Amino acid sequence: MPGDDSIIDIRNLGLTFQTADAPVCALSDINLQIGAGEFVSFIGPSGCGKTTLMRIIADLEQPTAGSIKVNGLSPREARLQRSYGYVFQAPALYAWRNILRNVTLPHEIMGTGRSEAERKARKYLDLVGLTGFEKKYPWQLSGGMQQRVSIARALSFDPQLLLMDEPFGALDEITRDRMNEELLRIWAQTRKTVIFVTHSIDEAVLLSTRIVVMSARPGRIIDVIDSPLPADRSLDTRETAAAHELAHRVRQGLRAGHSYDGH
Amino acid sequence: MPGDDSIIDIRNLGLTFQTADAPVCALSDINLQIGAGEFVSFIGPSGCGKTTLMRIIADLEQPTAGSIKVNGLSPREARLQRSYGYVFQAPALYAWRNILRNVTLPHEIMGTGRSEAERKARKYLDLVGLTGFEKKYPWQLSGGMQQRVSIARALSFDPQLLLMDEPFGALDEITRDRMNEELLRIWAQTRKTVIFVTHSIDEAVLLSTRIVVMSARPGRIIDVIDSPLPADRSLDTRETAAAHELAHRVRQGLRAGHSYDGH
Amino acid sequence: MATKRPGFLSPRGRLLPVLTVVALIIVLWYGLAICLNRQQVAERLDGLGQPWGISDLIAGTWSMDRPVLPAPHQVAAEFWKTTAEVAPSSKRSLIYHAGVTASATLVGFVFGALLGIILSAGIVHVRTLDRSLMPWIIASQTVPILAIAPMIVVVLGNIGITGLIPKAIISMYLCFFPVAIGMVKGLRSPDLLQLDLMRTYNASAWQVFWKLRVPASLPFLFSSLKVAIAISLVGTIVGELPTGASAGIGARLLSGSYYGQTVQIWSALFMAAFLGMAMVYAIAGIERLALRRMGAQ
Amino acid sequence: KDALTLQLKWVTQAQFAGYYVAKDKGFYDDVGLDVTIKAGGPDINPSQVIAGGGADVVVDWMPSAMATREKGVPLVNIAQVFQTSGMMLTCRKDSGIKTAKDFPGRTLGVWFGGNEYPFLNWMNKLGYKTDGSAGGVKVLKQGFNVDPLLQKQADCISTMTYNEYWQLIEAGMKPDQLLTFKYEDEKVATLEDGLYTLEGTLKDPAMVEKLAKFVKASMKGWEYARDHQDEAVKIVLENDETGAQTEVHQKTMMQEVAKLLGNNPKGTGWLDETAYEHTIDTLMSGGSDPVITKKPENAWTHDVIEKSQKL
Amino acid sequence: MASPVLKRWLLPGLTIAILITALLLPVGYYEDDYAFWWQFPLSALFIVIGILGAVLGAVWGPKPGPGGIWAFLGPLILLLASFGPVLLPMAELDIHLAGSGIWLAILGLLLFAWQIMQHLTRQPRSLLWAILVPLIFGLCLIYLWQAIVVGFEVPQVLLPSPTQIVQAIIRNWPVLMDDFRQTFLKAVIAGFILGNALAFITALLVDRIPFLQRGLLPLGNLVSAVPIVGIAPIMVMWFGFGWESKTAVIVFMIFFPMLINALTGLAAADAMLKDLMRSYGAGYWQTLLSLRLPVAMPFIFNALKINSTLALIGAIVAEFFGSPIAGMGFRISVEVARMNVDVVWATIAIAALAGSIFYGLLAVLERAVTFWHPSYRSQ
Ligand SMILES: Nc1ncnc2c1ncn2[C@@H]1O[C@H](COP(=O)(O)OP(=O)(O)OP(=O)(O)O)[C@@H](O)[C@H]1O
Ligand SMILES: Nc1ncnc2c1ncn2[C@@H]1O[C@H](COP(=O)(O)OP(=O)(O)OP(=O)(O)O)[C@@H](O)[C@H]1O
Ligand SMILES: Cc1ncc(C[n+]2csc(CCO)c2C)c(N)n1
Ligand SMILES: [Mg+2]
Ligand SMILES: [Mg+2]
Repeated sequence: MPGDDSIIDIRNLGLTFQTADAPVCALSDINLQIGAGEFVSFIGPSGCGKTTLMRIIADLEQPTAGSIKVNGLSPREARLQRSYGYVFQAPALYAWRNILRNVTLPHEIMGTGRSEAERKARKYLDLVGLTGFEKKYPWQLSGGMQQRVSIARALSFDPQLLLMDEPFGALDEITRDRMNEELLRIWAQTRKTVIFVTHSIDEAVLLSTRIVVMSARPGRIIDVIDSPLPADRSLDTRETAAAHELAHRVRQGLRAGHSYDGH
Repeated sequence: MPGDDSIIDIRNLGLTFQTADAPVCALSDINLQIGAGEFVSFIGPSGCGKTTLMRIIADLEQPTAGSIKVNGLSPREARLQRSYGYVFQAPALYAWRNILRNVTLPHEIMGTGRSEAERKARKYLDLVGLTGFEKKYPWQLSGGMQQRVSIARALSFDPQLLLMDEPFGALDEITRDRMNEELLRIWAQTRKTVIFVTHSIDEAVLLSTRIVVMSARPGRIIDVIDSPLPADRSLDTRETAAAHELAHRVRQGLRAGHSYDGH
Repeated sequence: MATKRPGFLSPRGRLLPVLTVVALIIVLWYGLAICLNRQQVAERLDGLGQPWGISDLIAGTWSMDRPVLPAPHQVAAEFWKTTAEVAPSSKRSLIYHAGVTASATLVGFVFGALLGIILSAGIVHVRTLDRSLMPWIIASQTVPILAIAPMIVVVLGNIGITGLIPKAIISMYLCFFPVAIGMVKGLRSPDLLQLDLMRTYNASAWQVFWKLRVPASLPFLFSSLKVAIAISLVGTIVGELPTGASAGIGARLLSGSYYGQTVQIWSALFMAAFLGMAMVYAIAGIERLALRRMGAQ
Repeated sequence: KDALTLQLKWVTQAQFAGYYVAKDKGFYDDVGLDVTIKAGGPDINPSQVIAGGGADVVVDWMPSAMATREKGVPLVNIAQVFQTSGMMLTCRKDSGIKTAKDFPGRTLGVWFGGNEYPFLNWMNKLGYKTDGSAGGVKVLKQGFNVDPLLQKQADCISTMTYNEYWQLIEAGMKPDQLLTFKYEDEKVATLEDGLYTLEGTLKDPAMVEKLAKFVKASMKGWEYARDHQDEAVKIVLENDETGAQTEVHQKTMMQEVAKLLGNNPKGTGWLDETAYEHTIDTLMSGGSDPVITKKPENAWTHDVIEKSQKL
Repeated sequence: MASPVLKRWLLPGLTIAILITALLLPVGYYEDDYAFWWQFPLSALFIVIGILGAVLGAVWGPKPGPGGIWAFLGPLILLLASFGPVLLPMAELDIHLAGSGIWLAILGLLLFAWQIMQHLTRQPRSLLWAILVPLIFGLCLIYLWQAIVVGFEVPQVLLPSPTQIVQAIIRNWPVLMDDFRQTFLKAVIAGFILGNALAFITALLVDRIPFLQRGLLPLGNLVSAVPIVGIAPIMVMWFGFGWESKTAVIVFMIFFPMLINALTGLAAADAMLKDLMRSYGAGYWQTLLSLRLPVAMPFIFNALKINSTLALIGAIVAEFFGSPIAGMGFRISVEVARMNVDVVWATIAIAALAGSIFYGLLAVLERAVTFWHPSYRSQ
């Protein structure tokens, strides 16, 4: 477990949305440290604040309580250093750019040369299985394909911190497995810090070094589970006993988290 | 297997999209009959044409080849008889209506009395675990919550034919299980015809009376599997041997379908 | 998100409906001409002291020198006479006057559109400007331009600026407004997620502007440009009124009106209308090109 | 050559023939002047132009010039081109109006924009209210043309002897269908087209010299126009940038305008002091709302025209 | 990028430096010699107050905090300081070229005002600040106008000063109100309602009937390009001199903006939302009411706002072409010719005020109706 070298350091964090009727307490009393090179998955009931927490980390939302440091800096400063690659829960593609140019967008902004940008974009589009669709526009793609474009876009510019909000939710099992493998490979190669939201316990187990289980309303962390699985993994790792046991523990936590909100 | 009483009768159906560069052949040579009261799941790689097929059934897209009959009528006529309840892949909520009024929308259109509409809306909102959010606006909800609103909306007005495009994709496992149970219960009670797209093999196995496996580019049906599982099911049905075997067969089909598009 | 244009500009199968509507309008017009001119013709016929019938009346209403409403063929004849039968460089040619008006309109439009875009960019980016400037932009448009048009012409004339510039300034004053308002809306139209994406890249305001706000605002831009160029033309013509006897469609309207030359007024009006339509279509054409390049649905 | 700018009160038409003739026939060149003639229009107020420095000399009517003078723009009349007024009120006979006594309750079209003063004085003299109250006359702000009369929207409208009256005739009305009230006859006439400049300009002897040259050439132009009307009309038409004026109309206008030049024994353009006094009296007798409240001082001078006659 | 410290102090520093420099420079020419601030101690005192204010503002201003006393104190000090240059011309100085001190002081005060506006903009949203910020901005414009007109002795007939305009408003209040009733309450309101309603109904028809869409719209473009100055005389000819002809002109003028915007709006609904309606087998009117109208609302309000200003201009302009002897357009054209330019501007000021309030009401309504639109949500 990370000590001082933690890349993300969240203390007593809370966020309450002011809405027209009653305020919504989305997050409450969150404490978490994430070390460099970790792969942390968040799992929890729908509406428990996973997206909100990610948004706070990426400086897209301001906490109303507590503090957060990214790399020792405020999220804002980290954002100014272009540390984040964010895959949103929805694809967020630009309707007036074709697929290729959607992926080269971050490169344009960060000033990568055009040919280099295109090379990388093509490489990652191929990785997500979308070669041949470079010239299409977003509305000509299926939901899963759009989400894959968004993944290629986030991976392609090699950010220090990868924030992925249910990136594989709209994919079929096989494609998803393939994506999981690629992500494992990329992570193994680069040891980027990845923060990952998923609803699939198997996926969380397969990918993570740590799994954070959350409960709903107000969103709280109810369990943080260190993965006992070896660093070197493949899809088959899921079938090991250790993995099964881990999955069981996550499921228990999830169930506990659910029981919070009286359903 | 249904004979003449089939509620949906698809013959040699095909659809090719004309795009600025090359035409995209989304569906090719689809043949399928679906009987009244069946629960048919479609499963297949991302981009294989599942959404497109659903859209054709609901008269939102016109096939370029073949024919389709719904209840012996054209999809258009069936639509005008208000036979469809469609849950889109994305939530498709109206930003200017609060949650409750998003759910009462179909009732307003079909002329249900106001109090009756609200009663139903509240009932189904409760069913999807969103009591207390009636007065919120769509952008104040998490992705999964929005999708649940959309599900409540489709269920609440009791359509003859339920078309659901990855309705539970954005939900966590527990919520998803609960939704699955509810859907099973509703289906057992009403014996509605349900057409269902999912990426989860387990989900398809649990819910369906028939599973259609598709392959990508061009989208084809490569396998239609009748479920041997009993009509009376619960979540535990997934753990039976029959279910495991069925899941295995679907997985095989899916894998075969994937191998079509040279990845 | 990108708004779909109504398909009315597509050339496909437009001729028949247009001709039908035009035919309808012409029939109505002849009828209206009878109604409006009837009284004067009847008086004149009475004055002649001979018995007259309905056909005399109708013929009379369609051939008056100074009708209340000239008949279409009279306008067409005048239009033909002043466009085809005189050299385009002659002062009696409507084409010459249209040219004078068009040049001032275009200059005013270009500067007005630029001003509108710059103002909207400022308003969207500088919050203080949004709060402080916006109400005054609106107030500026409630100043009746014709009231200050002579003052502008006079004041500028005093410092030696005459001819095209004063007119262009008036037209600019009128047309920057729809562009500014439309573009403020347009530049603010990207949804939150798209803006958030840019934020995660730490894109500069400049980059967000060019890569997100501007493309997202193009549908708004073009619809306001179409309104703006029509208004710009009106502005120029208004600017031509106080300068009185100079050239341009406005001067033509004025003198026609002053001497009761109804037929001349109507043909000048038609010229103005054709000019305006040509300009609106030019913008619609550019819009189509631009939106196609952006892969619109 | 010395440059000089003249601002007209209205659009290019035979009303201003003298200046165009002088320019075209080279009379201005002869006296060493380079004159720019700026046409006016409905919203060009010559006094405002001269106050802003946009012209050296303007053609204006005395009521508005004197009103402007009270507003602090020190206009001075240096020549009075039209000796008599051409303004009248023209009524339809079929409206039933026979004399001025029939006006109450009628709708009368009036030009505003500085041209309404003589009318208001007249009504004041007759004791008719113009503010729309009962027992008074109903006043319309008459626009550019004679349509209100043609379409019976008004019972009477303002016309000029040289212009609108003939437009009515051209529009098909017969003279015997019309009844005219000349302001001259009603004794409420005021002086019309005259040349005005700023007091400050006259303090400079060199400028006075220049103006004298200008007046000389202009009067020569007027006399030429009076004597060669067809040629003058042609010149006017050539100078009309709108290309909308018709020859027929301008010829009639030229004829009528020539009459207004009068034949003052002291020469064309000489301001007659009694006519001036009469105008001022009329303007000051405006009842509750006189055009000017105090007698103007030094509002005219004969210096320039005298000098011009000595050149 | 500039360091934050530089960024923080640049503007305040500049302001203070300019104001102090201004104090050392001559303020005008008096009896053949330069005059300086210290010869006018009262004016100088006000400027010194301004400098102190700018210093205080530099220290307190940027500090966050709801309201903050600086939000109230700042405008107050600004108001006081602005008296400095205003008092000077009363001493019958010749300012316009010699008064570099006065012009520099005005520049400094404007910069100071900008900072106060910036500070107020950062305050939490409330009606007070929403009004105060544009108010200060407007006062600055008016102040500058006054300074230039007085300082450069611009003749009243070209451009009266704001104080003269205010005097004219007070002097002519009853007349101006009559004009307002005639033009705004009769012609503008009627024309605005009628024109927008007609255009909207036409948009519905055109949207509904493809034949019209193809037949009428190209002609709509044609008609829209007809200038009002051509239409106005004709309308006066047809509808008489009263307000009815003005209403007709307004209808004509605002028709096109509403038509185009309404059509764009009606076509703007998201494809998936339209599909949802289709899947319910919703009829035309149901889709219209539940989906297309709400989506069209931002566009419709866009047109309404543009039209609110066009309507006023249209009515005023139309009155130039014939009117009874009341009305704002009548007043303007008549008083221009009478060289009562102050009355002209008084009328313009009233027109601008009425138009702005009209627009403001529409904006408030828009916010209430289209609260869900991202352009409001983001703030
Ligand atoms: N802009 C907002 N205004 C008000 N409430 C909000 C807003 N955004 C989110 N919320 C509320 O905050 C809570 C957490 O939302 P969040 O999107 O973080 O959930 P999540 O864990 O990502 O859920 P899911 O798995 O469904 O995406 C929800 O109850 C939601 O209603
Ligand atoms: N409007 C369109 N124009 C052109 N091509 C389209 C269009 N809509 C879909 N397609 C293409 O049709 C194919 C099938 O798309 P569809 O949305 O039906 O896939 P899907 O099976 O629903 O995939 P997913 O599971 O990712 O949602 C894809 O290759 C897509 O690119
Ligand atoms: C709007 C308008 N105002 C005044 C007149 C009156 N008028 C007739 S001739 C002439 C020129 C001056 O000598 C003038 C002012 C008009 N016809 N139209
Ligand atoms: Mg989420
Ligand atoms: Mg799909």
